[in-house]
Amino acid sequence: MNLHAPAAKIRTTYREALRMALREAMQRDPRVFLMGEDVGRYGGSYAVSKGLLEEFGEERIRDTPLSESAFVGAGIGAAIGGMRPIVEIMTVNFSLLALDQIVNNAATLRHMSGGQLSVPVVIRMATGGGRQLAAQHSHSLEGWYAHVPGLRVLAPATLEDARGMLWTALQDPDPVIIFEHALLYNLEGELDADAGAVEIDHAAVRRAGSDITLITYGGSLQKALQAADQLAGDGCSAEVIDLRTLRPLDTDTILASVAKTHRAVVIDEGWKSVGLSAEVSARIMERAFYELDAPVARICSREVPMPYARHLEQAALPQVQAIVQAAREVLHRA
Amino acid sequence: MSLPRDSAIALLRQMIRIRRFEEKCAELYSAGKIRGFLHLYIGEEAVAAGVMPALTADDAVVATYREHGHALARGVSADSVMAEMYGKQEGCSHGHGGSMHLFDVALRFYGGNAIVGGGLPLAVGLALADKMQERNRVTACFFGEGAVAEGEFHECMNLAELWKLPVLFLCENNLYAMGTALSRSESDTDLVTKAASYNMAAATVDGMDVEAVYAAAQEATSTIKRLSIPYFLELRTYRFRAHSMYDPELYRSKTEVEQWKRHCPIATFAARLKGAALLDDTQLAALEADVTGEVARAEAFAEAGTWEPVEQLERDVYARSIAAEVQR
Amino acid sequence: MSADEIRRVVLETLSAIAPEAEPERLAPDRPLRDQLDIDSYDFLQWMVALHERIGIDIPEADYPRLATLNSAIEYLASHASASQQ
Amino acid sequence: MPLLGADMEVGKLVEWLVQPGQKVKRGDVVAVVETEKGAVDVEIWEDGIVDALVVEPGTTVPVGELLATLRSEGAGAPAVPPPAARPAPAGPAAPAPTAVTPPAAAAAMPPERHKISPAARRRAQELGVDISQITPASTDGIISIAEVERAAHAIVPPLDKQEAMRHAIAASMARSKREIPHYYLGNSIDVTRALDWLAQENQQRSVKERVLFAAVLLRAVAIALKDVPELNGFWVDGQFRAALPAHLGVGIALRGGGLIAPAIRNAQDKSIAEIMSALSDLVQRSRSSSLRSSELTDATITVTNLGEQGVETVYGVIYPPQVALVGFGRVAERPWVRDGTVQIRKVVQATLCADHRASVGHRGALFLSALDRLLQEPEAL
Repeated sequence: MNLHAPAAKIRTTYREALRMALREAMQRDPRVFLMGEDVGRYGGSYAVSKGLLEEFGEERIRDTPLSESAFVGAGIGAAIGGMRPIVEIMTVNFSLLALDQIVNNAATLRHMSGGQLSVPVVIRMATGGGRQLAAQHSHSLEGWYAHVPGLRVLAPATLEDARGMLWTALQDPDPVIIFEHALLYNLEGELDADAGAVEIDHAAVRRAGSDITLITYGGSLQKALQAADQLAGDGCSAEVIDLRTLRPLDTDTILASVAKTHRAVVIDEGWKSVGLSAEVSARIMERAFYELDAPVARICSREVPMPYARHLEQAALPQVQAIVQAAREVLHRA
Repeated sequence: MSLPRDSAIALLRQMIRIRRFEEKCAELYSAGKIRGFLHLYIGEEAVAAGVMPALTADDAVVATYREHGHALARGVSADSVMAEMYGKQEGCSHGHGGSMHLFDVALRFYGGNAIVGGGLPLAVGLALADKMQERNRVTACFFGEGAVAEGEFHECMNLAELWKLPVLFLCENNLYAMGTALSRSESDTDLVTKAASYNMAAATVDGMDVEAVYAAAQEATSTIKRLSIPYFLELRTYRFRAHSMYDPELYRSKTEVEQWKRHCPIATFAARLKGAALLDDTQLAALEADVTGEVARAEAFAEAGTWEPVEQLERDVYARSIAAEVQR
Repeated sequence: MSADEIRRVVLETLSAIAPEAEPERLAPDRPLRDQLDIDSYDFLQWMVALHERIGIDIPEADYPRLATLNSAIEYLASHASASQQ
Repeated sequence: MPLLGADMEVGKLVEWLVQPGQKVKRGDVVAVVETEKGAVDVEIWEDGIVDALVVEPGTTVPVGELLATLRSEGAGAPAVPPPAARPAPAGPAAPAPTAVTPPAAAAAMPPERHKISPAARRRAQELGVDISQITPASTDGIISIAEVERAAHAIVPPLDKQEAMRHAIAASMARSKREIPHYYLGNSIDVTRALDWLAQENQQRSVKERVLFAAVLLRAVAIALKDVPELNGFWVDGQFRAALPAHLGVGIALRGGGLIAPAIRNAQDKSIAEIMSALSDLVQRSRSSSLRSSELTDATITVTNLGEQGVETVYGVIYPPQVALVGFGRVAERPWVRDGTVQIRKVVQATLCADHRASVGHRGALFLSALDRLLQEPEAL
């Protein structure tokens, strides 16, 4: 966060903030280059890299063949070779083809080589459902990646984080995965004109409260904030925590909030079983057990392959009403 | 014999060194000192011994889980490789990697990789970095003919040729991918034709003839550096022992193994040197004694090695010690 | 008003004045002022409460006859029937 | 028996390929062993002469078990020990498995164990609340923090508030003793006429309008102060400041310990009945801790009546910044000489402790005798 005098604000979008971050990184560090499917001539499947090919040329804005394992692996190899690649995997759904390179090479090389190798690569991918793209194109698998030692996993949910996380991630000598929820690209809002790099080690309290803590990340933040508004309506003060980093989890911020409110609901678009929400809940139970006035509730996607039909997809995804209902139950006011 | 005497003797010594080291590993494995998986290079020594001299110190090497010979030929000390086999922290990967993950970044030896084909994208990436930073050097990528069946092989060959990356694809075709003969896994067993489908410069060579391997490797590396293009080199060879310790080798006949043993790269090359009066029995015996001493010292070094304290378990997971936070 | 009802009223009014005490475990024949932490002000409040619940206006002179639980019940039982005639 | 695979623990000897006395050299295959994956050739790593075949074909032995012995070419007895008998497990000795105590059997559930949240259980301990007494009000039958706190409030003022009060009293008492040079005077007063007068008055009044003797005493004090004004006021910044009105601080004991002395304002202008109702109101509100803070600090003098507790004489401590404290003991029947004869009279010990910086004993004595005189004509109060 930039703490100096309040700068002038600009009205922009999450997508624009990402592009600003990309341009800044490319301008500041010649080792930085962008590689991925349709990032160059097509301008990016979510138009994040539109215009960058014209500005930086084909050498540094590289369209790749549809060979996720090869070009993600090549990104990892180039990082070892002294570059600072930004690899864009169109969506987390296609990252399954590159999992071997990410988990068995990127995450593992430092430790397996006895500390000799650094892999300073940043891998960006869109994530999440809600656009009727059906099961194969609507996955939320942040939890898989947050499970792997050796990776850092980020989830920018605000314009400020979209603008500021990339540069800090590029300075990290270890591989960083950045998940951008597909529904956030069009998010509009205000951003400091001189907004820049932000820290990536801590969660953020997006809304202070005293009766209950809503813990979430990425695409679910807006829903958690809307739920908090509704709860305020019937006299319940909800605190909203934006995790920002999914690995490592900023456990201290979570525990400090639960120690204050004594109640927690975790909102995670991934599936509930063996999910990220399970990890957050387990840590609260392990280290704030005596602060709990009710079991931690979890609001996740229903455990089905995401259906195509709109009404089914909306029923499968975590919604504001479900968050509010869960909060009421946790508050013994159902 | 077109080689000067000392470089020929060096090639022979390197092959004997690898052979004796691998035999000692087999012995230590059956004694329980080396655990887990162990893939020996006995029979294929000519490939590593022949290719490495064609690379400069500035070039890079990416190998597979059958990489003891490559590591030794590249210059990783026998001591540190054996200590790594024992899992001691004096090992070249600090005891974290073991037989399949030998690393020495100072020698630009970017390790073994236990996933068939897993190393290819890394090699392509290293070459991409070299190209983008305008460094004229080669990344040599060793893999077995089994990897040819992996999607990664085709993706990498295409990408390397598409972006004209300085990669030397070295396919050690030892006819068996674990328990499956090549003819039962590839529609076209003439692997060098694979390269043609990507318009990639390619050649094939007798992987049992260290002199031929050395010549072919020099041709490949000079072409790469001159034209800044990738190059595919198939080396036909044969492993005399099981895929790993131990498989019952039901997939091939003993007679076939004996036939190939008659082409033993060490025996044939030693005979050729004697024939050219470049080597006599006493010199050969001296070579053997010297190598046996080196291997014995490596074993003693590994035995004397120390275990990494468990408290350092989470070291080297991340550069900064945020790992502790993750576990807390 | 039966003796039991009077007993219940006495105990309820006593516990209202001295909530921390357990009226059920009061010794019936020992003076209440020894068992409960009540001063003359509390006693007066008890009288007011009994007046409201049972409708008897206990004169100061009769205060000693409500010194113990049993004597209080006895006194109230006899006066209650009297006041209802 | 050599280790022949990553997860091999035992092996079955299928057949020997050599006999005792046969010469062997490093690398020769000497036996065949059956593993899960199938039959595997076993090599010898030493040159030598086979000495004795210890294990019979067909037997299964653990890895490292002795299979055969070898002797070097020259010697008779086996010179070269076979490879290490039992391979030391590679890697540091596995830490002794920590004794995994079976999870303590969940404490036998007491029959009517209430479901209670951990935070509520901890809060109950803090407030000394017995959770088995709480019947959960919430629909899901679980005791929450809120219910524990409600239960705690019903019984005793919140601990911390009471704690704070005790703390404040202790501090002011200590200061009083440190700073105020107390002097003490006592006097026995015959209050028979006052009590008789009161009994008659109360006969015509219903329970609600009845007056306690304490109100009579307070009224007498208020009037007596007119004769000795230097007992009614404050010692501030090294000098006495007289208070015109008499706001009488009345010592009220709180349930569960603690004492406060809220003031009956302008007692000098109030009738006994008015003082009684003011007193009743003060006791009521102080016990439900709903006094105004000004009431606690207005008193210009304090009167404490500990007669109830059977105390005869009260030697009190002045509440700073006041300069006097009047104490009354219990009413007791005493032999009393009156008009030359000894009679039984109801007598009370009245005491005065005063700040010698503001008044002198002589003036204090005047106050007590005024008190005595006034109590002999109760109807005039």
